Amino acid sequence: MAYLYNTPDDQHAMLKAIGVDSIEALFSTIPEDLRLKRDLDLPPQMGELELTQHLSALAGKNASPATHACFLGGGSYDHFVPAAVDALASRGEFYTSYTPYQPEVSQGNLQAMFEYQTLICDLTGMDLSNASLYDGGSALAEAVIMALNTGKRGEKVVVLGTVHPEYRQILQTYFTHLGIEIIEIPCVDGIADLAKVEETVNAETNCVVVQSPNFFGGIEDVAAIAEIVHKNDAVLIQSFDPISLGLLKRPGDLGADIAVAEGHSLGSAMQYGGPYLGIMACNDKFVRRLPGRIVGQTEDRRGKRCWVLTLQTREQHIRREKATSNICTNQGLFALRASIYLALLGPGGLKQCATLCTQKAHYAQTKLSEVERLEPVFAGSPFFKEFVLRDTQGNVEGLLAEAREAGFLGGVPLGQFFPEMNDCFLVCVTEKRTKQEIDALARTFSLIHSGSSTIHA
Amino acid sequence: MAYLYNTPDDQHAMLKAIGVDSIEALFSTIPEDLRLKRDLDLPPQMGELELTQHLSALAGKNASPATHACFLGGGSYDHFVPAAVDALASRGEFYTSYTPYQPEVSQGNLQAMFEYQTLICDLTGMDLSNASLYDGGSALAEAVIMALNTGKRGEKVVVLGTVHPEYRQILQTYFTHLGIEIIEIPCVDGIADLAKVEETVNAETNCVVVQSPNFFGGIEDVAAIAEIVHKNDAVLIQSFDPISLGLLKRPGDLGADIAVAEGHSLGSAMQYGGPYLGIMACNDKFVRRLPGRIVGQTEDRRGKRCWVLTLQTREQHIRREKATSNICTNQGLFALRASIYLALLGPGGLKQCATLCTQKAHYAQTKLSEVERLEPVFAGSPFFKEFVLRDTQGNVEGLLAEAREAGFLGGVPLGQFFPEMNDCFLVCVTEKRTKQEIDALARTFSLIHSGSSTIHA
Amino acid sequence: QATQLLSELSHPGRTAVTWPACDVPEQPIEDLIPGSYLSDKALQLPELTEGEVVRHYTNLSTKNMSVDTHYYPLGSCTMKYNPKRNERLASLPGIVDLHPYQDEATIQGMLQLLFELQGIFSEISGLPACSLQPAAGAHGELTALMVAAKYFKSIGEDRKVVLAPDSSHGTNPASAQMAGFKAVSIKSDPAGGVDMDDFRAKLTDDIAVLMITNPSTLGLFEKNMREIADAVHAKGGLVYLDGANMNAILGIARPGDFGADMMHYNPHKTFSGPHGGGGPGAGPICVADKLEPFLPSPVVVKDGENYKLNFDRPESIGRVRSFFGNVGVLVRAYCYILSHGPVGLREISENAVLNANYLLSQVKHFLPVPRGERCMHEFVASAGKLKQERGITAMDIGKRLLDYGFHAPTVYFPLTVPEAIMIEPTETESKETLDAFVQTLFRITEEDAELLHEAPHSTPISRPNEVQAARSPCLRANFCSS
Amino acid sequence: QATQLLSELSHPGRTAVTWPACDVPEQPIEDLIPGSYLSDKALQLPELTEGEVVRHYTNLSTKNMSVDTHYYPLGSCTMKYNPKRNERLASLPGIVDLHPYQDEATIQGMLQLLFELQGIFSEISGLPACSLQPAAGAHGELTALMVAAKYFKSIGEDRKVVLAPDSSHGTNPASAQMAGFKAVSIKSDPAGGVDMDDFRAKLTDDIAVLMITNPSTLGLFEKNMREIADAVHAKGGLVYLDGANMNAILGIARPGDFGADMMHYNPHKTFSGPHGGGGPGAGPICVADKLEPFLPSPVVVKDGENYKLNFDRPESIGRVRSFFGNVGVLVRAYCYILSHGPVGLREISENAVLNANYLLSQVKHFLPVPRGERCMHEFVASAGKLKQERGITAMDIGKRLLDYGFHAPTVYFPLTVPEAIMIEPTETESKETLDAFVQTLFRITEEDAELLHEAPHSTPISRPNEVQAARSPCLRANFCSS
Repeated sequence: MAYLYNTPDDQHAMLKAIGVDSIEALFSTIPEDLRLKRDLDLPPQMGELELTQHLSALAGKNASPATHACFLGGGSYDHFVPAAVDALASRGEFYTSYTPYQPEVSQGNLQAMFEYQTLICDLTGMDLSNASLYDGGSALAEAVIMALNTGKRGEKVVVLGTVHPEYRQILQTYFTHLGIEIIEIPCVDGIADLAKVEETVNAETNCVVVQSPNFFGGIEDVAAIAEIVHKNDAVLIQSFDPISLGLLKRPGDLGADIAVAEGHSLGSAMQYGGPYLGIMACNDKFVRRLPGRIVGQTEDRRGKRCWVLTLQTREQHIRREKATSNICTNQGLFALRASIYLALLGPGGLKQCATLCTQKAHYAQTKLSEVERLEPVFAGSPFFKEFVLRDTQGNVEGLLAEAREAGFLGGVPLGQFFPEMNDCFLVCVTEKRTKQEIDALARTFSLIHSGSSTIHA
Repeated sequence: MAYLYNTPDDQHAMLKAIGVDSIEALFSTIPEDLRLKRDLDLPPQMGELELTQHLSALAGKNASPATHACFLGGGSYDHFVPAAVDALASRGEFYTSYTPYQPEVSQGNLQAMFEYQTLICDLTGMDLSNASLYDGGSALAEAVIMALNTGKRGEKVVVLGTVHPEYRQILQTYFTHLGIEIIEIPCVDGIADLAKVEETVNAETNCVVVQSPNFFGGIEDVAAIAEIVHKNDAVLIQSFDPISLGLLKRPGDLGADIAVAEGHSLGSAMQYGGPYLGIMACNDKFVRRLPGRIVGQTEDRRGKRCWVLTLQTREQHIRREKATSNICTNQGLFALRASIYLALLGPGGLKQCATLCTQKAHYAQTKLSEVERLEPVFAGSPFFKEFVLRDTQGNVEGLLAEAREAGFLGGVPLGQFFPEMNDCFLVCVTEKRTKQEIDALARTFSLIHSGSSTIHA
Repeated sequence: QATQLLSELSHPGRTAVTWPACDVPEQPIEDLIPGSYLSDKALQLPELTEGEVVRHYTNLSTKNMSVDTHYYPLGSCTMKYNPKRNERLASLPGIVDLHPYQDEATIQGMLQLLFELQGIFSEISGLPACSLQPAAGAHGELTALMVAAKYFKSIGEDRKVVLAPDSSHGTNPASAQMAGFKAVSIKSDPAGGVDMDDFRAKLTDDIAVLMITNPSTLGLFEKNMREIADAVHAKGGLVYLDGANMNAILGIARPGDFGADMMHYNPHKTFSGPHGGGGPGAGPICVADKLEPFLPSPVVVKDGENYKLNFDRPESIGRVRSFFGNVGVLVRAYCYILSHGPVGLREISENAVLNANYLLSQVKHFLPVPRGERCMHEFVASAGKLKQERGITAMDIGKRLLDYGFHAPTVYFPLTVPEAIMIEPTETESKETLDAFVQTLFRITEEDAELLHEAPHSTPISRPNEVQAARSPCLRANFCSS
Repeated sequence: QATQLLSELSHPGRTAVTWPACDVPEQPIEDLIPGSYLSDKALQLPELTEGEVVRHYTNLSTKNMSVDTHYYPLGSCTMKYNPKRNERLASLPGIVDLHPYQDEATIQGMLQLLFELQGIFSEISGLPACSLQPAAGAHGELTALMVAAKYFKSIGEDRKVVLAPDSSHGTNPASAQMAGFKAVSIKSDPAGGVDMDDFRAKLTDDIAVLMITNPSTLGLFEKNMREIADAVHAKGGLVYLDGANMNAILGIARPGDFGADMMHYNPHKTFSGPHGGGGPGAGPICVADKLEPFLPSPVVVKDGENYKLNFDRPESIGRVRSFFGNVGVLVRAYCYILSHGPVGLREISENAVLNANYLLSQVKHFLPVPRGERCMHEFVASAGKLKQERGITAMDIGKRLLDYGFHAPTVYFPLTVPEAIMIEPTETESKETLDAFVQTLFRITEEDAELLHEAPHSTPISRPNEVQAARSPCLRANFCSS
């Protein structure tokens, strides 16, 4: 009953117009033996007040960055989201409309998507952007598909070991059962070994996947990798952190052919991992192989500039099994959020944000490395906003659990991804973390080490 | 800098167009000796992130109904606000527009206000409503002004002692220094003494102010009072609780000439007391004496139905000192919220809400009265959602402080308003309170009484 | 879509709300409340689904011009940008959901905010005492006049006259009247300032308060401010500053320094409180030390590390509003002020004045600005000549602007300028927008008079018949003669 | 106002964001990151104030039709009302702000919700195992097909063919292709169902999966469903249900009961997830027990009183997405389902089907509905006759509806109906709205053909030149040939 319109009187009138006696009769085309003969076994209906109490109770069972200083990263980041993003993206006209099949009454969404494509191109230094994909991980898989589909002979996919382990898992899932060989270059020092890249990439290589800043926060020498890749006529795919581009060279400047990213940091909350925003930008040559929606500019019959979905012959609803991808929905609302975020920050704001992350992360690395029990790992590599620490006592779990009691989400244990690193954890510092919080975390780790009772941040 | 548009280049271009050298020069009309020669002594600028952290820290120092089960009432109530109210009222077109001086581009606000007036008339059973006043207390003062201005000879204002003590204070502030006599009929039993009313109201009485449900939650015999008032040719002003009208007879049905209310319960949060919504409705005869904005229906030049601000000759911007009131702003946004709330609930929803309040409040009265230390006060009078308890140990402060530690905002101490009632407190039970919470409060009071350590709700 | 009224959309049996089942043992309602008190009629409220309510109000909203959608140079109303962060922060749990009767121990964060805000308002005004209670600017005027009355009573004086310039807001004389004073109007001089002769003539011994809007509604700083204030004080009177135009002088001049003894702020103007289609505002007042004892109760005080509400104020006028005040609006003002800091506040005024002077410099060439070459945060142009020559009125121009996507300026106020067009750009508009506005305004003054009389042409409705509305008032649905 | 692009509105030196000063000791950035890695070009992002951004996007939004503003009977997309409570609840602190790598101890509330939702989806589908990971319906298809591939591999079978009716969503064959299968199309019979002869002909021994949309995109329940499923199973194949049309059969028939081994949900259709101008959706899948080991990792399990993420799934296909999934969408689905309960869910479908049949009964008189007198939650009318007789196309009708304030139905899908007009009213529209829609539709079919070819006439733009857009793609600002 929650949102229904038909009252019993309405139903009666409508049934009469249809010429049947009952709603039941409308389902007569479903064979009797295929029907459910009982009520679903589900919790009973809740009105809004009850539901609110229920969800509030569930939320109350979670700790969150609202209650704990969050030093977690690894692909999902506690960046600040300006209020204007929420205010604008929550307008009903944006979030209760759908794919702009009728451009005449969808110019709001279409223009916003065209602006998104423009912003992503400007941000990445690439020629083209689509109107978004699901998330950073599946966007990377789509990039590989696109590279494989360009017709270059090689079918081997080379992936650096510093790429997000979950992204690498996704590539395995997508491609190994198709018989496509994925060659992972193991990472020893938290950064790509150029000699190994040189050694691995060859004429059979279709594409090379690099992430920079990489999973450990390290900044890869993408330009050098690009040289190796292009020498072998392969495609360079770079997964990047959009916030880092406030400081770092852009994928397009470094020689990437396809650039993909997890874009939720641009104005969307962490939401326990999704929905997020898959960014994909590329060189012009991929224009008719791009997956997902693309918006183009054109004119209406009166010569007025306007925007439409375009190049739809790439897409599944036209081409079916010959489409470049099976993608149908995009992440329009989160592309919108990213656009609003970038429009609010502008070049200066993004640079400052990236700078704050870098400064604070480096301060934190120094500070936390001073804790007796901890030592920095991969200390020689340049990094952006994340770095790895080793618990010399080998009890990452215990250390982080105690820190949690003191009010910190202190880091991501790395043993879950790299068994050999189960004494390590990844620390992330965004612009939201204060010196006070960093100092308090260092103090807390020290206190835990010395066995003193901890104090809450 | 936070929201400014002019860059130094803009400023330069503009100054040049104006023909002055500096912004400083634009202020030359302010005599030098009247200018401030230093910076204001204020906290330094905060960006959005810092400000968010600061406000979150301030909010974190407050307990609230989100963390404590709230049994506080006394004119401000923890009623449920459906999400749709927030979603709609937070649309920029509603909250960043102003008084609809240009009806052609304000039909949204004007129609919404006209609908508000309609809803209030239907709710109260009165002929007319204005488009809102500040709050319940000042609305009551405006009602008295309106009564005094109708030209009836009497100048005495009779106020029942069961009217909200703050509202009575406001009447004192507004009127005593003008030499208008305010006669308060003391309240002994938590309900009006009809004999005393009969005794007090006479030919010199201009108006009588009654509140029902009254400050103690009791339901007054308004119809009987109306008879006395009208027999003396005086005006009956009733202050009411809009939620109660889901069950109780309407002011218009009871004989009120003017009905006023605190309307925040209709879809607005408690906000530590404001902004709230002053509801005022009245009989037709007051039509040209009503304070505040009024919207009327008319037609445009093409014969289309539309709405405008009307009867403006009552108002200060036209009539200056001869206006019916000095009011300029109203509470448009909160009138809008009230309309949305009433439209969502409809007659059935409001009735159910009122019924839940009544059932739960009566259950709570019984349950809490069973606590050894507590006893009901004014137990004989019918009540709506509030009732008074006496702490037989005379330590209301201590009792409530301990309950607070256990997670309850347990009641409003009455000693602050009635020195003779400093062993009493007012308990309010809205539809949001659950049996579990009521039982837990009773258990907590019992535990406090027995000196056991309390448990958190 | 949305021109149907709720009552017309209503359909019996629909509702948007499902309440929980009653979880306490239910009793027949008549056992709880005597039947004679219970309503015997069904309420006539509309019956709608949630989706219908949402669609109705969403569509209604789009029939408004607003700051979020359009340039809105409505003079005297300071239609500046309303920051989204303020809305978010004022809605935080622990802020938006506090009950006004919570124990002080549970609201230290809120009291700290309000205490700091009292101090901030005092610092900006140069007047050391503050009450946050009044619910709106006009309410602040009334409150301050009551304070003045009580003050005079306390020193045994019986003063009855409140002076205010004829260009003042109507609220000034109306508040004076409500507070029991006699409102007397002072003429303006040709330059738009107080006519000093008329002022002196009316400055009698029983002057209680001079109410002055400075900068004035003409957008001018009163050049004789000091002399006027001194004269009032010399007679034993008080000076009240209508703070409607504080947006022009933040950090530049303080009312307390230029002679005011009392003032109110309009946080929805100066400090970006959203205008809400008419409100809510708030009307905090600041006063000189000698008036402090008379301010409404309570005020927030700091006692060691704790913040408290002080009710122990025996000379206070009492209360003018229930509970503490329009806290939600005050929280937004606090956020706005902290978003700027001392330098930023001054920059607000500098840019408000710069924008206004820039507009003035562009507009005066085709729409005379009778009072002065220079202005503060707003100015008043006149269509008097256009009316005389071509029959085009200020109203025509305002209506025609709507067609071009600009909200109209305030027209016909102040009353002292014929065919007044009062333009306040605010600091939160760009030079590009101002230029586009000026071009449009110019274009309109060149347009055909008939076209203008019939304007607007592209709005949801054309000009409404306001005379009919007032003559046969239809003030609720289904109750109109027509 | 809002047709200018951000890049055109940009003005050097403006910004909307002020970050805090760096509170840690600052070092030259080159000391932290080698200069060769640092960008040497200024970013070309637009420079705007907050107010400009707000005005731009607010005005942009009003150029969309949406469920909140208009009736939106877009077939196959289930444009039902998106409850406001879901938005509020999914944004609660403790829900919206959780980091995906928080320790399980800190997210017991979230895991409980997700665990319960897995069970709810299984109960509604009649398929006992659930993965919440896929990010969209098409992603769910792909995931399930990978699960199927791994399943066949585990039993040592090499199957290559995926069958799908020609009326299916394009995602079906595209997903099959991506998962490494060969997509083969089955014809429809004249009544819109699966052509059984063609089906039998194509049901070879190497059938891996039959993908079927039931109710179909024609809005019909496949009358041979049981027979089809049995035949596929007899060949050792699996049946996949495209759950796009689950809105028709909630609590009425369960895919697991009528032969499906796997299915996905579209929560943005069936369970009121907002469509967001194109997304996000989510694509949770449910599968039969034997397929459970192959589902993506992790899944949520309950261990005593605690909820955990189970990664220890050696036969799993692995991951198809980073982190847990589109949790924000799933939370909304959970809220929606709890808002209804078992009876309410069935009522959704009953009313969706009632509304569709009512519309069908009214529309068929002037727009033929080739496939059947009765439908489920949507139906497909045809303008084929109108086109033949008067040259009026489905597109013309759709465009003209925009003029009357209705979003167009889906046109030209499914491909099996000429000049298809696919109408899905959803359950959250009133009879009044349906009646108004029918009247308008009828009126349009009587209108002048020229008028329709030129429609829409009252929208922000007229029909765009889509050919030009595709021929000379201009896909970003300042980079267009034209």
